[in-house]
Amino acid sequence: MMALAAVAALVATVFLALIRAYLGPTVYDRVVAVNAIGTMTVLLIAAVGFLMGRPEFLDIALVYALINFIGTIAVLRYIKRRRARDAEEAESAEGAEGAP
Amino acid sequence: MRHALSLFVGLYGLWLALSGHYTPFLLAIGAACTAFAVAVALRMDVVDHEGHPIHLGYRIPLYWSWLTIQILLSALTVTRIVLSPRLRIDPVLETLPSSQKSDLGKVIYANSITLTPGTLSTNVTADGIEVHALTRRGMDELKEGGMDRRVTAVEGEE
Amino acid sequence: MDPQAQGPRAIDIYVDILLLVLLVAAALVVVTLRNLLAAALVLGIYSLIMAALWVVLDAVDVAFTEAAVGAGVTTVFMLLAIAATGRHEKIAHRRPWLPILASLAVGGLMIFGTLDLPAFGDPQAPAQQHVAPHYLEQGEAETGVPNIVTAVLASYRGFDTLGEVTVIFTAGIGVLLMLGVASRRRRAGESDDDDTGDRS
Amino acid sequence: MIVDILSWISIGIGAAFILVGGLGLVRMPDVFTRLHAASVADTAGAGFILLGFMFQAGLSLNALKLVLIFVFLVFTAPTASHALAHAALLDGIRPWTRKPKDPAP
Repeated sequence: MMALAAVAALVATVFLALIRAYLGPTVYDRVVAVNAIGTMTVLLIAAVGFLMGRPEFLDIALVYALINFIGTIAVLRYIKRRRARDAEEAESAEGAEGAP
Repeated sequence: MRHALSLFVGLYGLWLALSGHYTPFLLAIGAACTAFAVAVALRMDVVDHEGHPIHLGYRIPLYWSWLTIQILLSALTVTRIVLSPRLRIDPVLETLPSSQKSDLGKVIYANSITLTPGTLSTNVTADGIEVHALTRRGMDELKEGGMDRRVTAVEGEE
Repeated sequence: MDPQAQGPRAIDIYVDILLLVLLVAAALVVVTLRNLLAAALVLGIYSLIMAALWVVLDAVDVAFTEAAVGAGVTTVFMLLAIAATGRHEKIAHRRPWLPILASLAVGGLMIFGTLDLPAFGDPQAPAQQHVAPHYLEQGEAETGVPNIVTAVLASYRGFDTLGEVTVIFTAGIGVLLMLGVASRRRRAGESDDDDTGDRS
Repeated sequence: MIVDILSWISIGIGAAFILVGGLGLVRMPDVFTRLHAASVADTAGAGFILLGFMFQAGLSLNALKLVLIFVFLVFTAPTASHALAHAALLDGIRPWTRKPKDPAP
């Protein structure tokens, strides 16, 4: 039964993180939410595995832990690069305006 | 070469732990795959003392057990803050000095800071580590330098 | 096996309901968000929840694919598409009745189709009668692979899996190429973006 | 029996920490403070829940896998948090601070 309590707490936390993802306000808040939900999913899979007497699910939880991390880093790198490009464009636009 | 060997042992241990089936055929395949992975890693030139800090030896588990207690204590502190109705937080952002000589030591220190709830490293430079803390008290505790000294001790003589 | 696994699966139903509620909530969030970047990220969350649901439904290999393709590759593709177009949704001026009707019709057809499906876990279902018992009984002897899912995927359906792996591999290379091209163009234009010497 | 009780206590504590993390994620005022809350769930919460399952798994390969999951989480969580905070700072997001003489919210 305790595993069910763990599942309930995990699902509740996913819900709270979903609220955070909805409210934002910045992209980074949402990435925090996605990252937290990823961790919760890892634990959720382990918990469900024990709940259903299928500890093999641990292998999947293991892989998820890695996918989650790589996904977060990829999205962050992407956002960072795009922000840099946006700033560059804004700069060159300003320069063009200031020229005449 | 020492590091390549430790990488092989680590990867093969992982294979054995995840496989759970120990027939000669599967063991041989595992050894072959591990050797291939190590060869690729060698070619990529990522096998060094930073990726495989075996020289830290027994000091690292000792440090981890100390860090675990710190994490628990600060997790309780943050829990109290989150559950308090008035949300008594006072975030500060400051650059702290770090006494580690190697990059590896700095990384261990910065990650330890991030791992303890309530403090978060936001930037690592040559002269120090920029830290965001949830409360001024958390920052002051970090400033006392207990963790800094311990990480430097773990790092040892280079 | 564990007796818990064969008892009345009431616990499964609770977990299913919780996850499905979350799934609907995530879908509603995606639909209501006007910021497309945020919507793409929440779509990744949707995929993660979906993957957890696949695990509960015992479709572990599908869960793997959902997490890797749904939460990973698709998110990156979405972000790339947003970068190429715009970050905010254009608000439609008139009600798009035809698309709404079309989606409702397709959804209704899907639900109608599920009526003919056998009940979940029904022992009389065709899937349990045809090749599955043979695989389960003879799998280890015929292929020498101890894990039945692996035996089916890597041996009985080896060519099918080879095709799938090729698709995923190609997708991975595609993502890497797109990200790589973007980074090379940037590096040519300006200095390293990790330089933070001017801060603090 | 004792192992069961230990396992339940551990899972209960972990679930509580995880809920605290989720609550903090919603209550905290800015992205950095939210990261602090999330790290409670990532370290203490995940650690206790996995420890609880380790008691159930006993001395087996599954317990080892639980340890591995924990190790992965503990190694990746600070890296992701650091990258996130670093990127947010570079993007010009200023940390929320309590203004002097500002009454607590």
